[in-house]
Amino acid sequence: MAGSMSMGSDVVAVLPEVLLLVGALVALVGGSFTPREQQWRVRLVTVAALVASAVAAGFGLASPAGPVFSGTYDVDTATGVVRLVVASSTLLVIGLGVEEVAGHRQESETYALLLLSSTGAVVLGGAADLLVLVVAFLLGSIPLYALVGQARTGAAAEGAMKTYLLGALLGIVLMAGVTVLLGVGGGEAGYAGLTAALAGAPAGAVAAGAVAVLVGLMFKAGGVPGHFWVPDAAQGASVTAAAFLTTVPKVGALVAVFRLVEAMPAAVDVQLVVAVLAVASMTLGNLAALGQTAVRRLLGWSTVSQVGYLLLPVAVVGRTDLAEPALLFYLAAYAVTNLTAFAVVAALPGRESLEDYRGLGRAHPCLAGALLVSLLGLLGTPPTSVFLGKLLVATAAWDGGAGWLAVVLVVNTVASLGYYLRWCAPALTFATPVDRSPTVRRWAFQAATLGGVSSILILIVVSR
Amino acid sequence: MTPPLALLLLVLGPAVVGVVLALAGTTAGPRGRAVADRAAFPVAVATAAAALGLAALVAAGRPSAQAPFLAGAPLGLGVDGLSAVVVPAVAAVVLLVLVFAWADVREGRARFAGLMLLFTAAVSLTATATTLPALLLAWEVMGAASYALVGFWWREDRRVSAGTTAFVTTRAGDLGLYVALAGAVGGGLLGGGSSTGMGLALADLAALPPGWRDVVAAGVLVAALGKAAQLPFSWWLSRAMEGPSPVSALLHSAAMVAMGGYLLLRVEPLLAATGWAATAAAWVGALTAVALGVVALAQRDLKQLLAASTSAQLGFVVLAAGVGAVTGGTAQLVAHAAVKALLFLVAGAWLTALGTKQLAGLRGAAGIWPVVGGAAAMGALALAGVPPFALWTTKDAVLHVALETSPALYAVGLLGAALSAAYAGKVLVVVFRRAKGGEEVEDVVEHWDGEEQGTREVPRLAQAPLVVLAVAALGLAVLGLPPEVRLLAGVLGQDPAAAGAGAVELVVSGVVAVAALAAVVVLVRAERLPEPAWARAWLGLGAATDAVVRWVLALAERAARADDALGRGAVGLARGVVGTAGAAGSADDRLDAGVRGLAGRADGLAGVATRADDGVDRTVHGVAAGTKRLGGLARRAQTGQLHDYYAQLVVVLGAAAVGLVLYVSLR
Amino acid sequence: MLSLVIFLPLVAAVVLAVARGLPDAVARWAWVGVALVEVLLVGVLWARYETPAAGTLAFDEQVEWIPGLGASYHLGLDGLSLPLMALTAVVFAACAVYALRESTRPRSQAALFCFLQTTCLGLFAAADLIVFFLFFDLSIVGMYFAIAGWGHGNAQKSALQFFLYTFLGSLGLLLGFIGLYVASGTFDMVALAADPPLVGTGVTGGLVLAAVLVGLAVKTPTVPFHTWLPPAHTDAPAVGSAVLAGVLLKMGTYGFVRIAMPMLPDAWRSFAWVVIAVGVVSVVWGALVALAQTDLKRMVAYTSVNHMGYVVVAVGAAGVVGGSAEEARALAVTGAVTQMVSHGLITGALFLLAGVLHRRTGTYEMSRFGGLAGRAPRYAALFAVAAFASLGLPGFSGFVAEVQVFAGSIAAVPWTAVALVGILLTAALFLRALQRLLTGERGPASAAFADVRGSELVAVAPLLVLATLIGVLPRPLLEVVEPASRAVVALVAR
Amino acid sequence: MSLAFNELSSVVLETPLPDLSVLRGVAVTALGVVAVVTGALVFRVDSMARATYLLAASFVAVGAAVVALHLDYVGVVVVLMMLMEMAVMGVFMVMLMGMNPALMPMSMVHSGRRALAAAGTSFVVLTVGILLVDWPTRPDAPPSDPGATTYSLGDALMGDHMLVMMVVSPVMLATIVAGVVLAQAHGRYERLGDDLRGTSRQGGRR
Amino acid sequence: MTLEVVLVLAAALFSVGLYGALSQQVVVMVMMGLELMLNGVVLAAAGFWWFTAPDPSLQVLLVVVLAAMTVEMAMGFAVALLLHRTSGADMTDMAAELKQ
Repeated sequence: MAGSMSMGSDVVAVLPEVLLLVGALVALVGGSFTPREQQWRVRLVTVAALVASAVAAGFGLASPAGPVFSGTYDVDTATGVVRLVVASSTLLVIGLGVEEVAGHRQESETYALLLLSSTGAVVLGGAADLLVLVVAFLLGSIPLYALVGQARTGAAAEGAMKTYLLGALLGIVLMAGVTVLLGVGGGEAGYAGLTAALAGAPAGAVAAGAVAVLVGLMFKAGGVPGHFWVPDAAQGASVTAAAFLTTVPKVGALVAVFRLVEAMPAAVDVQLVVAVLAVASMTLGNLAALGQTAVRRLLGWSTVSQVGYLLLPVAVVGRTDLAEPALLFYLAAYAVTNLTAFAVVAALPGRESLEDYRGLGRAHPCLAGALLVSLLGLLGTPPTSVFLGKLLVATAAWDGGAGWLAVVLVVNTVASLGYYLRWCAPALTFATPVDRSPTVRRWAFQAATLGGVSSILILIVVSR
Repeated sequence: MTPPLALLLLVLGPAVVGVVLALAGTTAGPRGRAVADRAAFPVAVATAAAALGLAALVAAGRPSAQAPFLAGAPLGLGVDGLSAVVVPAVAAVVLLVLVFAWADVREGRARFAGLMLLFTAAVSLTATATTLPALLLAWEVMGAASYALVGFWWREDRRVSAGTTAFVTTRAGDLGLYVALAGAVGGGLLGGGSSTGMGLALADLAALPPGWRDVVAAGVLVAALGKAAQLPFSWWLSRAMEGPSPVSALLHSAAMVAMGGYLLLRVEPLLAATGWAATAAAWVGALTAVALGVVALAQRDLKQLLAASTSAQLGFVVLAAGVGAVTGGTAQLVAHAAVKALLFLVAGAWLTALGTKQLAGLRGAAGIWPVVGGAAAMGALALAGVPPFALWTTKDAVLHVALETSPALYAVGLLGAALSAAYAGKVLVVVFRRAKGGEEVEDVVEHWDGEEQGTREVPRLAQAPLVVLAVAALGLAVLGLPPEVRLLAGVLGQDPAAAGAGAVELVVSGVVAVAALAAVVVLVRAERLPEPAWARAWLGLGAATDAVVRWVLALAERAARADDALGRGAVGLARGVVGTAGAAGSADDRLDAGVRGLAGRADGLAGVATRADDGVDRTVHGVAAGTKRLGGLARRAQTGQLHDYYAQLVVVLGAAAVGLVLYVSLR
Repeated sequence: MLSLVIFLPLVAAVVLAVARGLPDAVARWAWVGVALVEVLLVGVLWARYETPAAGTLAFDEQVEWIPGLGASYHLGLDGLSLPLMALTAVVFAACAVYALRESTRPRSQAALFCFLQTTCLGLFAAADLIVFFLFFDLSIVGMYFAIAGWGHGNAQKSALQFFLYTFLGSLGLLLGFIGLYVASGTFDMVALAADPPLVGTGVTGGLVLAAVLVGLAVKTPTVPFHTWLPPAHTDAPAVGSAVLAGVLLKMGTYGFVRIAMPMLPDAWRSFAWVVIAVGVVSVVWGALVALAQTDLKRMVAYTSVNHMGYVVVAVGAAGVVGGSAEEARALAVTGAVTQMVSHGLITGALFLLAGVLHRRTGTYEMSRFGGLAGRAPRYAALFAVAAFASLGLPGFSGFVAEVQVFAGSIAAVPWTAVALVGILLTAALFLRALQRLLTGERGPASAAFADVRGSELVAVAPLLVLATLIGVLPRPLLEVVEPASRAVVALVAR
Repeated sequence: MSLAFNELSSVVLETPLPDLSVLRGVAVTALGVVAVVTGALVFRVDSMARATYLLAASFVAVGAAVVALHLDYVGVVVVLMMLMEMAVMGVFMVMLMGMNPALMPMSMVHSGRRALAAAGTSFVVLTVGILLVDWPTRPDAPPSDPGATTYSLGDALMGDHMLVMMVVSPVMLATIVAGVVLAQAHGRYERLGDDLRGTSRQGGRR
Repeated sequence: MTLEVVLVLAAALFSVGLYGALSQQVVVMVMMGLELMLNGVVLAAAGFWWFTAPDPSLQVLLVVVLAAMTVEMAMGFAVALLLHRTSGADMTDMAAELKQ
């Protein structure tokens, strides 16, 4: 039992994950004894868990522990960033969802589910072992189905159904892939030994297995071909859930894809498949978003395209040193920016179509500013951090010998201009505002402001 | 006052005073404008007088000065023999014309005086420029000032158009100077040539290496021919007659047009060095002298006649530059300036008084104001080249050298001289032939006030310059007479022995002039002087210019339409990207309309552009529609049906797996 | 110091944007104040400026930023950028004064233009490609709102078109920057110019240059990427047009001399003929199309295509190294930079004057005017001066620029003389415009036309005075530019 | 349930299998075929109840095959869990969705041909792949002691693969929470009131 | 018996399950298809364990797969119930409002 010797230190190394889990348990148990009007306490617990997790992650990031749990889990910079981004994103999600969730009959369950899914996303990002990958996939996905369906409307149920069925199928594909990889690799599951174990294995089988695992992970990443649920769920679910599911799972999944591709032997050119899926995602997402009029559906498609951009550095894994920093930075920037957009949506309940945002600049200049920052950010314009992310990603692609991917990214960015501006332009004209809901949700409003500001600040501070 | 300072003042003084007056005359309030108008002419005349004094000073002192301008190419000014003669002459004419204008111009006096002074400054700079940048600068300002002066009466569209024609035509020639400047740069004159140490100096042009030298010579030649209204640029001078008469007297006799000839005289060594440029100049000059002589003879409008005659007379100057007769050319230039200024002022005086410049209306006009009539007679006789008046000797000083170069040139030149006598004779006969009987008088008077309301008086102030100029028209004949012409040659730094006309030529030309004059007198009295329409219409130059302008404007229209289509195409693309079906539909409609409209007009050069744009349109249209379709397709895949999602997913998964397996195995 | 100059307007913009209760008059005057302070500060910079040694910048400021990418917050000035900084300050000051009479949301407008000023100043001072790009894109965003928010006519559509085009261009630029980075490992402009990557790589260098050129060509704009310009100008507010034409267009041409030429000398030399051809076509096409316009603002917009074409011709000719003297090429580049400044001043003035027309009558249609010289002599005088300055009359800055451009270009590449047709066509079109607007019979829109008033005069006149000063005494400007253009020419010739 | 599990597994574990590889091969193959056939019949029968039984049969066959491959523990778990699951499914259909599984004939298939083609293609592709790949072979002899196998599983779960099990537990938790959240018709506030004292039923928000 | 035979049988199970997942309308029936696919995975994993991999990790995988089967099934019931409650639907194509 070599593992048990270091058990204590291992658990300390995964303190941020443990804190999330503990938070989930406390929220769940505590929530069932808390009167409806006192649920803010549960929220406080959740926030405390997230903040504690983020702080622990920060300390962990300062001195990464390396592989733990017999090498099945990696506590390195990437994991640290995933922990930080997931924790802060979930915080932002809770912030933007305060009004929507508060007083809901399952408020505490919502927080528990958010925390559980966050844990899943983090573990997915840190997994350095195919088996851990599988269970992390499950941990991340299952709460997601509940979050989507929780609104209990027809659309929410439909979204949950689609999410579930796609998640189940792709989970099976993932497990099939893992089975093949374990089978041909002599049962080696840890990434550290996988490269060597697979190097001598039949390349065809390895390729098939790797593609299956990759495609399975695409469910969580929301990229082609696992993207189908994203727009439907984003539209059908509550704003809080939509904001969460278009952001947090991706963070873990993309880092997981990164690690997986890194572990595959050089003879099996998985990068090529990643590149193809990246191009497919960004192109499909952008083209489909062009014609949307419902804001949340538009954002859903937009995230599909963003996953395409995020896959670019993965497509050049091992060919440039820039791939990892590019991916991590873009992830962080994307998470903040995307959540800002959702926060604006959350702050203005009842505005479903682009037309409803006409004249927003006049009625709520601050929100309009946040919307502008987030949409320009998703577009990739300075001074938002996604600009730098996009730059890094394109640079990494070019540097990794895939300059054509950078060109595809640029062409796609041009196409995306169409729908981002179609939202932005009427919102920021000085036309007479369409005042569908005179009330602005305060917490969501503040989340939007915070997101907008930090989306810019990340560029200046973090990139130092 | 040191000569260099005098030189600077000669240029800057009138410029500054001119700008101040012009601005005061336009932008000051009504009361300020009234004050400016009252003060304008005293100030202007004083400035002109001072300029004349300064001109004399610099002519004596021969200073030079330079101001840094471009890297290695300063603005150089300097007075040499040639400018020492021309600058005072121009200054004198300016002074006289301004005095006349004092009496003649009645509205916008400050603006007028200011622009005239500005123009004077430009001419002084042109005449004293020793580097190409200085020359080009002055040259173009001169053109702009002429635009403002020709279009002085801006309420009438045709006068402004005339100014536009003048400016654009002369600028077309000016492009030559730009080329010349570039050629000098290309030839390595930036930063200083061999002889002067000053960048892009005019004096160094002749020493350029052959290729660039030819470029420079061609450029200068075109620029000079344009300003001097030589063939084929002559038409603008006809249009310029829309300007006030004092303007014609200064710009279109002594100064601007003359500067074209002057420039050629100045760069004569360059022309000679290339060989071909000198020959070309000589022939263009000679042919202009003949062709525009015919045109002048056919005119029925006094100012038009004088304008054509100006071109013709400057033809002799250009001829002089071509054959190397710098002395004769200079003499011709100065003498013509005096004579033509006189004649234009006379025409202006009559125009102001009688309201007409039609010859039919000026019949017997010489008798009404004797001083004016006398001056007119002196001027016309001088223009005719009749002994002992000015142009007789100076023209022969040119022809004498031409004969040495080529008898054919001499013969053509002599024909030109005969024609000058003829049109001058026509003027003489008309203005001195009193109308007899009531019917004829009525015919004449009917023309009065045809162009403006006549004042029926010629003020004393307006008559004074005429007297001075008339004296000059006689006195300047000495410039071409053997002893004095040698003196002039000495001043100009030319070989005195080669200067001046031979006695034989003087006699021949005198006889020819008198004969032609006599013949015209007879013909006019018999009313059988031919006035062919083609000659009256300035050889069709006007029609040709109009055709060119129309063609350019049509081309511009086509280009604009093509450009709009290009823009629409781009908008279509943008809309396609945005992809909203409705918007894209309307963009399509507009695109279609654009394509149809363009296709309907595809002809000529613009047709080619149009067709190209048509292609661009189609492509853009295609891309836009394609993007739109793709957007629809992308969304169609999202059917909402789970089993479709599953099917697509399986296909993608299978394709990816099989693809990679094949790729990996077959590699 | 440099950062202060750049970010002072941004601070003002934030304050103006946040202070919702600020009275309009205070906002207007605050903008004027900031703009004048900027003029003063840039004046101080100019006074303290000394030509930096080769390969260095004056007022150099560098702070570490994204070290992993070899990018930093790096600013500095040289003879290419200082004049454009000064131009920016002056044009914005003129706009601020002009806008004193604007009534539509003056506070927001002041904030927006202060923001725009920061982007423009920052771009010209940027010594790092990322910083450059940052300001480049922000200027697009700012101008989009300037057109969409304060424009007239079909402002939304024109603004969108402007954004689409220039954003597309900026992405091309970004691709090019990435190419430069990948080849060199740094985004620092000084380092890239000192040791240009991609030398001798043929296709790659060409592709990177092509990407950069497309980006710059859209912004400049050259034919055939210019079609966004006329609608943008036609529908933009006067101050927006003045800034767009006066300053923003220079970003494209500045990029040529600052980025494309020194950093890709090899490719630039190989493809100089393309640049020249595009320039010549822009010159002739822009002038020709302008000649046919009946809308004054569209006409001026097309003359911008023409005028920027001269710059492109010049920088292209400077890349033809064989068989021409270095002095000639340096002259061309000096001319190009001078033309940028000159065009900024003159076209800024012309657009403000066009704005006066619109303010009074709501139209730019020249046929509706006529005989304005009688009703509004001051307006007529200003317009005439601006027109003559724009057509390149000596005594104005345009002449100084064009004569250098032509002398240098034709001496280096004789067939660029074709572009001379441009100055003839410009002369014709401006004289036609003068005739239609100012002279002849009084048109329907001229009837009750009030002459220019205090703030309008104060806004326009200094621009023209500066254009005249440069035209008469060009040395102070040229002495700053010449060392820099010689350096650029030397870098291209490597 | 745990009692039944223990008994059953001990029975299976104590029954020695004949160590004849041919027999094992035949058994595994036959069980596999049974699993495939019963699996295929799941979608051929016309009532959900039968489908459920057939699916259970398929699982049992596979479980048995797994046991035959000396993975006794896992195989037994497969059998037991799947039987339980099918029972739950039956209950679910009858109790919660109001379907009478025995009485409701059904044919609820769409685009069957497309599905058939996809499944057929996938089978062909997989088979071709399986046959073409040069599969590696284990270096040592196949395991002979099921007990050692089970021990090694336990060892792995408690050792190198501990994290897997550590994560599986929150997965279970999440499943419970998520399942309850989705399935619960009335929350605690509907049942017990907003203050959870079971006194005032305020109807609640949402 | 060889590994290929086991794998082919597993592939057959997988494909049959796939057919079910693709063709069935009722959510629960789709789930059955998915379970069958997993069934194939189980068989394949066992085969691999026997023929190629002495490592216990394949056993762990089997345990994980079983856990996944269970939890996915549980979630499937929950989702089906939710769908039934909110829209009275038990078929996937009755819930296809969200599209394009």
